Amino acid sequence: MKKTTQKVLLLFALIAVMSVALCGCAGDKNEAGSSITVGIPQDLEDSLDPHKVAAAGTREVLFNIFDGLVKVDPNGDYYPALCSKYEISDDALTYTFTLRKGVKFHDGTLVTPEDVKYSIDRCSVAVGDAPLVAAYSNVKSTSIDDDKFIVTLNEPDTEFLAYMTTAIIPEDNPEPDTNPIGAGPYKFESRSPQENFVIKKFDDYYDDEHEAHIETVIFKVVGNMDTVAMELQSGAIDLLPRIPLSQAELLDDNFTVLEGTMNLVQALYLNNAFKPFDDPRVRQALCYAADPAEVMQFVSDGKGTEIGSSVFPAFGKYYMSELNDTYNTDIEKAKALLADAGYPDGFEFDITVPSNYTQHVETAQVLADEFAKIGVKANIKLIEWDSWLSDVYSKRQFESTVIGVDASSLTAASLLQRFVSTDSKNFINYNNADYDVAFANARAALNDAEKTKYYKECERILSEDAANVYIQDLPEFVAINNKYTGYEFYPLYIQDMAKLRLAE
Amino acid sequence: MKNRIKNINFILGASIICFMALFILAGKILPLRDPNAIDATLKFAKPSLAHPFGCDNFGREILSRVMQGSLSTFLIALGTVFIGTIFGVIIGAATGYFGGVIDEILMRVNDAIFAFPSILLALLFISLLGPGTYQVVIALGIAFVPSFARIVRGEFLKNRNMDYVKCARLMGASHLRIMVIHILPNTLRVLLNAILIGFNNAVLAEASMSFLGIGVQPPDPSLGRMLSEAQAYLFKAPNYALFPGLALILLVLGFGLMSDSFEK
Amino acid sequence: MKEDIILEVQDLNIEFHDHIIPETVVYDFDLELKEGEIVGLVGESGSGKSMSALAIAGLLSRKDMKKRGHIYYDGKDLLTISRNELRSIQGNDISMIFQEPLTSLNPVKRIYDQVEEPLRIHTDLDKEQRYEKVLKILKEVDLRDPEHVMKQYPHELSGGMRQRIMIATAMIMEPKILIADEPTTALDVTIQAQIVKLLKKLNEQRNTAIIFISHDLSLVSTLCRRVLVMKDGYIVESGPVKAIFEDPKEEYTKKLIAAIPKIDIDLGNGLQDE
Amino acid sequence: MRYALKKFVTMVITIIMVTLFVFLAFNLISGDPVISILGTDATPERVEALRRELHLDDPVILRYFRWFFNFMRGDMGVSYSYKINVRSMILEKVPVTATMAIMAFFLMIIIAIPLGIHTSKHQGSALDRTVIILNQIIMSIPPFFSGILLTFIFGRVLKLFTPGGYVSYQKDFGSFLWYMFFPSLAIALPKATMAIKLLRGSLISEYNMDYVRTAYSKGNSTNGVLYGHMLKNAILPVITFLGMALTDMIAGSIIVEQVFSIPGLGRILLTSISNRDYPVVLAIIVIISAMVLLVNMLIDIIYSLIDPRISFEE
Repeated sequence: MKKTTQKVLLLFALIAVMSVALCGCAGDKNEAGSSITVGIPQDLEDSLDPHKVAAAGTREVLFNIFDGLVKVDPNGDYYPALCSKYEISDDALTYTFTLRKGVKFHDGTLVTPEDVKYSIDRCSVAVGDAPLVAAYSNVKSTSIDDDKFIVTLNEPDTEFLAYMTTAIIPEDNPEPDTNPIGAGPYKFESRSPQENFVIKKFDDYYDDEHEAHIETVIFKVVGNMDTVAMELQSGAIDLLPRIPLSQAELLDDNFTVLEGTMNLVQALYLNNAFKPFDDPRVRQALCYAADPAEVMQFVSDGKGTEIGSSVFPAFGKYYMSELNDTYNTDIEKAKALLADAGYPDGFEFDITVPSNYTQHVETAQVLADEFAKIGVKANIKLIEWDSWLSDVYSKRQFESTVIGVDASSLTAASLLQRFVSTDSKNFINYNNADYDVAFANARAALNDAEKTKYYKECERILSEDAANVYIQDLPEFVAINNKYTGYEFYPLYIQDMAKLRLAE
Repeated sequence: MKNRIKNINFILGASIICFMALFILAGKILPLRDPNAIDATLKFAKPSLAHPFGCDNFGREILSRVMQGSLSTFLIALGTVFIGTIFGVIIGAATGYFGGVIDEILMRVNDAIFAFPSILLALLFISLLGPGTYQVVIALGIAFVPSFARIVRGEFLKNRNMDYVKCARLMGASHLRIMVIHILPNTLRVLLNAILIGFNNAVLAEASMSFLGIGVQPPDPSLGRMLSEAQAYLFKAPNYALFPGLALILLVLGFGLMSDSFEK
Repeated sequence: MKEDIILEVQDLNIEFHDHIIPETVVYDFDLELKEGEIVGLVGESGSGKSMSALAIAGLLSRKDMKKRGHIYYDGKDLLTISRNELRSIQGNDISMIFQEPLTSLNPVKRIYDQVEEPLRIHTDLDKEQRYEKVLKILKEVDLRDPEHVMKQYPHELSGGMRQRIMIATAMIMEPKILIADEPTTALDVTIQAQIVKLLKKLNEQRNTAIIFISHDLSLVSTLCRRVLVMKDGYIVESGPVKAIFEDPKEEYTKKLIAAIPKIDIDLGNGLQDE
Repeated sequence: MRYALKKFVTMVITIIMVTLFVFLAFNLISGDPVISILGTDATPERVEALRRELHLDDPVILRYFRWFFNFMRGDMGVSYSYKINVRSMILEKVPVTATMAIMAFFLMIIIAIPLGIHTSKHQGSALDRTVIILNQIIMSIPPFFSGILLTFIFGRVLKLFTPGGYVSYQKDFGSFLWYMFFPSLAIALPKATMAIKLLRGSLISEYNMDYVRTAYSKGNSTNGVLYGHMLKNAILPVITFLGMALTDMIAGSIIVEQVFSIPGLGRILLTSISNRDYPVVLAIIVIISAMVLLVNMLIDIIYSLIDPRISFEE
């Protein structure tokens, strides 16, 4: 009896050791042609239909698969893509696009004007009483004239070109949600939930100038961003956008860490309908108490760019750096403002923060410490991202929150429309008559100078009225293995893989 | 031979727990920096005389945070075990003693909670009552009920048809009286052991919860939260992970050795 | 050693060491056992009778038990020979049965495996031969339907049957000496009589010497030819059964005999247990 | 056979109860799946349209039964966020978590049994002391932290595996097993230490049982008694512990999958919970609780096979 049990145990040990030794080396990458593994913090838990995409993380990857009539370049200008050229009528009501010939979709079929009309109508024709893409409610009609595609608007809009980057997709794609077919430099290869998302170079891409160079791009979902340095060093990841600073500092010299901006407005957003934030003096007191420089010192090692209103530097002509000095830190003034607003010994409020954004959680902690100096007690409440979306963003059941708001398109409107009192996305319940007037003027203005003047006026109101406690546009660090080069920063949520090349 | 090891464990365990108790108390008495006070100049200060454990990425004093953290982790574990034991005993006693239909139903509920991922339970409470320490205690407490109930049920089943129980019933003692006065004291030893082991698991569960961002809200420290925050700076400031880890290990080691010595 | 003496114990002393202060349990214990002889070892519990029996059977762990004196069996001193040599004797030449039939059998192993075990240790008989031997011994201990009993587990048998299994296991190798440590104490009276009768039968058939340990004098008087009376580790009196019972010399032995309740057991009718 | 049937029925009831719990839980949890599908710039009208389409406004009980009947027909529905058929998505991931659980289970046995036996045989020896102390320390390290330490030691220092270099089992089974060895070790270690302590304790208490003395009296060697007699009795409490340990390991795997970036069921469960992706969460929970209950049933059967005193109709 005793011999058999010992033998059994020995057998176990043998099997384990054999199976472990058998597979010895870790599999090395030997796919045909060049390939690169790009780390992404979250999987594309989203539909792959370009017109229904919800998360910014999905949009930045699908940029490589779909091309629109026009496409944006790294410094925010538009160049003709599926259209060879475009004209905007003087009254900014009609946009005419001359379609390029011989452009192919990933499934080999030709891009026809009907596909273009189908894609644009799909976004603009109202379902229920609102179109798929909000901005398209201004589209009156679309029509095809031989190889020309004409879009006519209800009201004049000089900035409408920005919305013409919408993806053009084939009309007859049976499963747009799961099998994306577009006309971009890369085509969809495969996807495995929570593991990876693979795209391959589209060989007969129409635009040689913006053609892809690297054969295969594997978007790998990173499990734990706080220890990602190990995965980079081990070669499991070659390129990692938005790498936390703590991990970037650990990388050795076969990595380069590029620095850009996250292109979002990070601020302590105050629910203006919640007492005491309905009183501008209380909001201004918080602005005086807050010190963006100290926040940047802790959260991003002093590398962020301070902002004074709801526009970040990538918006060039609209960005007003002078607004940063509206509220230079002044504890006494803050206390005074609080006193005459009826809160001599401060008050208590909650800062609700989505738990998955470490920088926002850290910012909240620094702000809480700063507010303590003027007797204001800020309790930090971490909640899940989905709860934040529904409770804070849509139901507006919150007192204050730290979040970064990005722009869906390169139009100033996409950042400022949110503060119009009647706008559906006005989650801070901001209500200022002058602001509504200024914004309306800006929308109506035809010439660029006038439009910029009114948009700047909106920004000034937000700043002086202390709609929110503005902090920074967070820095973005990108770690890239020196085997690769060519990474470019974009003003919007875009990861352009076509620009990447193998370094010689 | 055997009981010599036993009381060494007991002494060792007890001394570690006293040390930790003193350590936590010191946090309250000594004039230390407020655990949440931020200071840019002290960012990642190395352990020195002025800052025995060094400072974290916010320049906060790790020493006072570990003290405060140990206290909150200890209280959470205590609360969890308390809830787990109370309901565990009630369910365990009822099912073990009466058996029959009650046993069947409660056991199924028990299995259901057992198979139910505790993370989802924690999320449920967080969204119901808002994030915070108490919600974690309730969530973990309920997640711990099944294991206690199972142990108590086993003991009650064993004792139920023992002779002394039959005699007590002969004497006309009510079921409740028998359960509380007769059977319960007999299960105390096993229960005590389960409590100690439960305590360790509670401390570890709290650490995992903090890793997922549920539980003690920042900037207040808990050992679990500090560990999960420290993993990003593992190489740059190993002391940030070392001291909370050490405190966690000592806390669990103390109770582990104690439970060892209670082993029958 | 004289020719028909098979076991000689010379002033055996046993000292316990696992407590802080060492405690002596048996003082200069002497015994000479002839072949086929049945010796009774009598005394209250804690008088050291079990300890000396365990020492003879080699079951006292050598670490925390200091033993002085000698136990000569077949020319070898059991206290000093190597463990392997001792093991070849245990269960083969000297075997033992215990008081608690309930816990003395391994609860998770079948009866057949437990009875067959000495054969597997001490002999190299093949499976069939072993099966035959087990069947034979089980019949000898008056067990009904041995084939069925073999497949059963200890908890499925009565106390009496289990004791018979113990005896079968001990006797399967036809040992020269069988040490019985209060084998009947845990059984009720009728079964006790059957077990004693069985031991007597085995002694006569196989000429196995028996050291019968008990605190029940009436049993000892019916079974043993010679008796040693022990008190607090010392042998206070020893001699033929009749002499000890008719005119006990020591005060302590008198008190013991006076305490025997008067029941006369009729050994004749060989009642089978239910 | 009647026993197996009864056990199966209780298992189904328990799973139904678990899924009911989850349904109720999701109903109370804040966060709305529609918003996480449509995103922040969805207009209220489209939100309403999708709510009706997904029948989210029906009473909970009705939704539950609809889900239950579909589930019974094998239709696990479509994932709200991935828009992929849930069944294919999950069945592809089950082997990942299963391999980890099984590997951890065997690792635990390979580590615990020899060490448990050895330390019980040589009580108080240097090895025994170190194992006890090591046990306590390893038991007190949270799984995510032991994961990180293991990644650092085996990954960066010893370069035995590439941290984060998970290879899917479809592509290269060898390196998949190789990579999975380390997270399994991270889960198995704390449980193995517990098993060592348990086995050692129960072996020591078996020493002074009467049948051990009988075994010795038959001439068995110490090893003979240990392996032949005592191990079978001493292993019983360890087996019940193994059942519970496996459930903890599956929970632990959720955390370790995060640390070793392994796309197993745990990761999908976590992300689906935060996306309020009901069909995926429910499917995974059914699979995990089924796995857990099945194993417990298996453990009961093994237990009654070893210990004859426990009859089947217990």
